[in-house]
Amino acid sequence: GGAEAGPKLELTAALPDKPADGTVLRVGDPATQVALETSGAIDDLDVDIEWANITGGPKTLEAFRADAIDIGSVADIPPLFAHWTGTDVRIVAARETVDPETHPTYELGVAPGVDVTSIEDLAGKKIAYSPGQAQGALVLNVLREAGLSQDDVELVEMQSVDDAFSIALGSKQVDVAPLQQALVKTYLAKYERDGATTIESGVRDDAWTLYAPTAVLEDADKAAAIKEYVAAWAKAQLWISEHPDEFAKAFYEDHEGLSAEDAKYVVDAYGQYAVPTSWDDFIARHQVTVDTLVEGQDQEPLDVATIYDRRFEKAIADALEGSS
Amino acid sequence: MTTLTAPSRRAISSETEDVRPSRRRLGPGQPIRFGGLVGIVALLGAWIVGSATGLLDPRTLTEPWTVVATAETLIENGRLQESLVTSGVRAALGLGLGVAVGLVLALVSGLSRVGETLIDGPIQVKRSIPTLALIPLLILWLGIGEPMKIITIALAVFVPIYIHTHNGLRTIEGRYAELAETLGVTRWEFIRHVVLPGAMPGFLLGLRFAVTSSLLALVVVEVINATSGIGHMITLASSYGQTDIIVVGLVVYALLGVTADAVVRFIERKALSWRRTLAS
Amino acid sequence: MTTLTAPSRRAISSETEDVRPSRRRLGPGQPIRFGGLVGIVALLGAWIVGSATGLLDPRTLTEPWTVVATAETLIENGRLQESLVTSGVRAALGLGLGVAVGLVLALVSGLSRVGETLIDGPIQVKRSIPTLALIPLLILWLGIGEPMKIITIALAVFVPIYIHTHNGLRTIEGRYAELAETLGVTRWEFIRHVVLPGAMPGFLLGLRFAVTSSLLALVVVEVINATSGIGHMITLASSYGQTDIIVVGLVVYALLGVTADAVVRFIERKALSWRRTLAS
Amino acid sequence: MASYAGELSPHQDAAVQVTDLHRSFNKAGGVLNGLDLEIAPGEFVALLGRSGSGKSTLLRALAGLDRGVAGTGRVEVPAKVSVVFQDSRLLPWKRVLDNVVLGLRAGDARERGLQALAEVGLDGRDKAWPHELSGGEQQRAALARSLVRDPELLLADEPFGALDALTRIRMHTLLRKLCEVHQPAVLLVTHDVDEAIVLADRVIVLDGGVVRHDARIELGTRRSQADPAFARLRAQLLSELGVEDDHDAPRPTAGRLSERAAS
Amino acid sequence: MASYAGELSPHQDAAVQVTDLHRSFNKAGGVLNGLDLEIAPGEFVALLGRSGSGKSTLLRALAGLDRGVAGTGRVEVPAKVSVVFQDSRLLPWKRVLDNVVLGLRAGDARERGLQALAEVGLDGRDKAWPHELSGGEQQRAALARSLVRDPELLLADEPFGALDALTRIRMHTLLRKLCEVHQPAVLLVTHDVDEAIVLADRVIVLDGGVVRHDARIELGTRRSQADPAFARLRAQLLSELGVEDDHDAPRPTAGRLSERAAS
Ligand SMILES: Nc1ncnc2c1ncn2[C@@H]1O[C@H](COP(=O)(O)OP(=O)(O)OP(=O)(O)O)[C@@H](O)[C@H]1O
Ligand SMILES: Nc1ncnc2c1ncn2[C@@H]1O[C@H](COP(=O)(O)OP(=O)(O)OP(=O)(O)O)[C@@H](O)[C@H]1O
Ligand SMILES: [Mg+2]
Ligand SMILES: [Mg+2]
Repeated sequence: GGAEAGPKLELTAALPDKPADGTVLRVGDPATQVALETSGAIDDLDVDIEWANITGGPKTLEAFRADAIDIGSVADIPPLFAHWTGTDVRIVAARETVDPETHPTYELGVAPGVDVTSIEDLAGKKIAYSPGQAQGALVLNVLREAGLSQDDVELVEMQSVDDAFSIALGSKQVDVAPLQQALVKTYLAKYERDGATTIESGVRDDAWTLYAPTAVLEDADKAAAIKEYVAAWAKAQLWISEHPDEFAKAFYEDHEGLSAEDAKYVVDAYGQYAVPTSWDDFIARHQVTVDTLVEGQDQEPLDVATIYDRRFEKAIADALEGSS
Repeated sequence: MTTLTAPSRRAISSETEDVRPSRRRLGPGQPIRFGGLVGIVALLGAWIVGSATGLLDPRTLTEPWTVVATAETLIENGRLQESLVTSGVRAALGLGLGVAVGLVLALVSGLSRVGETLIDGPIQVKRSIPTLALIPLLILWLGIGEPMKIITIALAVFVPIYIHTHNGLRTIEGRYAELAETLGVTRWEFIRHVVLPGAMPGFLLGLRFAVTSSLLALVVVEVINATSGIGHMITLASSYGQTDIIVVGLVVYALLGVTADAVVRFIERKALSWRRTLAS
Repeated sequence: MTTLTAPSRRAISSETEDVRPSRRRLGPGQPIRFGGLVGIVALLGAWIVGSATGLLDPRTLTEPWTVVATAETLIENGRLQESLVTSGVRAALGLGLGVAVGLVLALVSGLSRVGETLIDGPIQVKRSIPTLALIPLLILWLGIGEPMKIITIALAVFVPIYIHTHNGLRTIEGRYAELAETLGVTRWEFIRHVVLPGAMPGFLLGLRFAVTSSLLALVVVEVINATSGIGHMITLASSYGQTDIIVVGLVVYALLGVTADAVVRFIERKALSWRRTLAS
Repeated sequence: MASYAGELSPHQDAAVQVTDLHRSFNKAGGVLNGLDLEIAPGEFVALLGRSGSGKSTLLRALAGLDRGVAGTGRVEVPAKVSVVFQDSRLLPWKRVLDNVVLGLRAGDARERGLQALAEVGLDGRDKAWPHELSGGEQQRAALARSLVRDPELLLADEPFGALDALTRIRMHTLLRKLCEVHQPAVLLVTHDVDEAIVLADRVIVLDGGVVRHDARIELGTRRSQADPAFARLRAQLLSELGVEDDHDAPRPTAGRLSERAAS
Repeated sequence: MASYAGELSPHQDAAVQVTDLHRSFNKAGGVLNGLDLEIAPGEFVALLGRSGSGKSTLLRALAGLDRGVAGTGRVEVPAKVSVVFQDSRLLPWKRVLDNVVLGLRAGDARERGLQALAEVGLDGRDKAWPHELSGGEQQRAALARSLVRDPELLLADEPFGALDALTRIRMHTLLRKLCEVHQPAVLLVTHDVDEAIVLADRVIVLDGGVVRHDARIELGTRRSQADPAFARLRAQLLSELGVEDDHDAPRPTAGRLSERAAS
């Protein structure tokens, strides 16, 4: 658990300006941590932060439930599953890619010797499908875009643990599987000469969020601290976009252990980030994904706007406008 | 010179008097009937009480009644039975294969130093490496179908069988080998009558680990291209964060594990009834 | 009536003649010096040859020379050493804690039936449940810092120590307990002079498994809030598909595992030199 | 012997008091069937009996080591009982001296242990492992272990079975010396009738699960086989054991076997 | 015995031929120091010697069971050797009959095993576990196991040590009968000088690692202790073993111990 709780705050009440002294915010967001440290912006931060090297849906959710962190950094799918499985969370920050068509987070890997050049060719193919993961949602989104139903393809259920999809493609166990940019390069490096390719998925997959348990947001001090943090976070995302080489070195090379070349590749592939000051479009796109999941996975219908805490939308907008 | 005393004196004692010198008992004494269940019932009690009093957060560890309800749902829609059957078949096949391979390797390596030099090192290497890390290789060589799953389970199973049988065999008292040599038995008779029974305690201990390993390996293999199975059920539920289903899976694991262990220990008691140990 | 034959006859034989009845050897015979390395060297050789001839696709299993080069890079930038130290400390602390707890529980449960009824069941439950599935609970109770990691390792370690020591203890020959009872030793003397040495073979076998378990558990615990460590290095590398780093990690695992195993077996040979077994 | 408390002594004085002892290992039949036995403090009793007649079973009952065995009866023994088992039962993981002094809580335990080893002819072997001893040496080490602890009751199950004649005589002398000094009650199982007569105050024969024969020996302190009384007693005991004329069996030639001895 | 091939027979005929045998367990000193021994086919040799004199070591050398022991020398034995170990060494996980017939490849193995068990007085115990047998019963089971396999050389290490007088006589008779029929060479370790004289064609005494004494026994087939020649031989062997006047040690009274016997 964290330090003793601050005063209770209604979710509708205005965010307090300053957290009480001694408030510690526990953050699972290593990339932002590195960006803040490298840019030096961390010195301007007024709140005490305890960093945890935790990312990804399942791990942050686990940590929320164990009250080990206050805020996590994930794509747009984990908050949905957190909600559907009974952990009350709110999205407190949103990020997208400036040029999502040319800088997708995922591409569809195509196994050597399989003839798929566009998503329409997916009909009848074996597709790796990991329900519950962002990759799984992506597959459903792609099928929707391609006008195919789940019955038109063969979904092979397997979890995308580490490079499992890349291996499954390389050994031709599946025809198509979504691959994160970080894996696209190694996949092609290994199997391109056998005829492996990747195609663009044609759907947007660039949504990125910060989310926090509602209980944390109901703590006035923590809420104030998060308000500070999302502001710094927003600036850090922009700093990343503006300093790709420094970020590549500091994060992907030093922190994640990639080679300089791979680090640069990954940063380039993800492109520049934008932090929207209005979330309307972001939420609308998110709702489409939700509806796809509701239909494709029998989830309970959800008005996704209800899990956004839009008080932070304003806080971010204020911070970005104030600085620019 | 010699006085004979007739052995006639007979004490006035009730028919069933049974007075024995009271000597401090150092061994554990007689087994308590169904004693093994006490601890498990206590554990269950703690869970129920913890959940009822709110000491255990239901988001972390689902309450027992929710687990029962979830289990009922899973049984109604047939998922649990289906998973059990699928996983059961996989685990059994993997176990059978692993036990057979482990046993043969242990015999070869245990009875010949040449066999040992070749076999033992690679097995130590194998067991130092996380099974998870072997999966990519296994997928490449065996695909993502059932054979890969069964062989992966077998790979997890054969290690404890090998190590325990090898160790059990090597620690058979040397005097029994001497005896066998003077009786002029053939190598096969030696294996059958001396080595196998002598290594049996070790083998059975290994089997206790092997059975659990076969179940645990399900979690690893059923991540890949599985549509049912206990491991698949748990993995899927954990990626959705469905704690209640996970806990149902774990309860099933606990039941299977404890039952299998009890079965092996029962076999142990029967097969090793010739032993006179602290336990008997 | 009686003929005495002086024991005088002395055959004309060279000083060092040593003719013994040739009897088929049924045991494994003398250990081969450094024999344990042969299999490992063979494995290494197969890897080198396989890679050189292209039989092993480098995309599946990185070539040895690439692994060496990658290892050199990792050593140059200090990541490997740092990981080794971090993981080494974690594994050692977890191992120490787990061994101590396992030993105490095994003694309590092995020497008293009441202790057994309470302890044995829950431990069987624990070992039927995948460690991965316990992590959420452990995070809840212990947070995501070092204590959680060390205790998780200890939890993986204490099971084989407990089971093997308990089993070793229970299979001490009953006649030695009888002897101790007639010698009027105290309970503590009984534990020290009979139980511990008698259960030592079992304990040491358990230790062989415990050491490997402590290393394997690193992969599981170093997924959570770790910034260095061998397990962390492997997990991170696999999320980016860096096969060469993974293989470096696995080679380190193999080295650590085989070395630790050899150390325990060396201790075994020394500590159990009183045994006369098939192996000696 | 001076310490013998008189015949048919009241139970209160007895070191060992066994009443109506039954023991059986299976339903087929009992091994001990209502055995009564009384041993006075300081009395040396030799126990004879056929192989399988229940001698070890009786000793284990006296030592309180037969918890699992079905049976009834009353067994009363002193607190300090020392047992020499039929197998010498040295802990294989302890060196000889450590075996001898195991559980001995005297300050000079090791010295006493070394002295006991010297007395049984094992000086210099204190650091040997049990498996490095010959059969007879193991038996003597077990004897030393029993003797260092001054028991009130010594139960010895064929302690001299694996010893040659000379060593055996030495052990007899040692045992008698120690008995003289510490006055324990002794129940000694032996197959050697001569040994029984030489050592004991009383010889009992176990047969059919009861004490079939109970003979006080009154030959004085110097007992010689040459003494005709010795020979008579010997013949009597042997006949109790079923041997009419020992060491006189004819050497059979093929086809003509001694019917009597083989029966 | 008729089959004895004559004294100082050429080596070629010998069943056992041991030349200049050395064995030592540590640098301190050898257990066997240049021992020579020859046993003719069908000859029955009894081996006497002090406890720890190397009797079992010699037997193990003859049985080829001392691979790890340092030493030199030449040992020649027949192919079919049967050993009765000093411990009875029954496999604890096999019932008695299975122990007896282990490795026996005759078609009627089990019948022969049952018969052998009956002969050693263990009828009906064929399904017992070894730990359910008394010490003497275990020894007899081990004897039965050796006897069912008609060896050319029988090496027996105190096979009758735990037997009472009557059972012992029965086993003597049985052993002699079987020797008469199958004519194996026998080397029997015993501590009982009488037993040696009654059973053997030749008695040897092991001392200082060599055969110190080698006595052919020519008392005919009927050997009685009453025979003065028997008594002479007995006294002679006992004196070889260091016993001047057996079973005549004085019973010590406290403080006055027999110096001679205790030395
Ligand atoms: N644990 C047991 N289970 C079954 N039967 C047993 C057991 N222990 C002993 N017996 C039987 O009980 C009888 C008496 O055994 P005990 O060991 O007392 O004989 P003993 O007089 O000591 O014989 P010996 O002189 O051969 O040692 C024997 O027939 C033996 O087979
Ligand atoms: N494995 C061993 N290591 C060291 N010393 C040994 C070993 N085996 C025997 N000895 C020693 O060698 C000597 C001869 O032993 P052996 O067993 O041959 O005696 P033995 O004549 O059979 O005696 P016993 O009549 O007591 O059985 C003894 O002093 C014994 O302690
Ligand atoms: Mg007995
Ligand atoms: Mg011997």
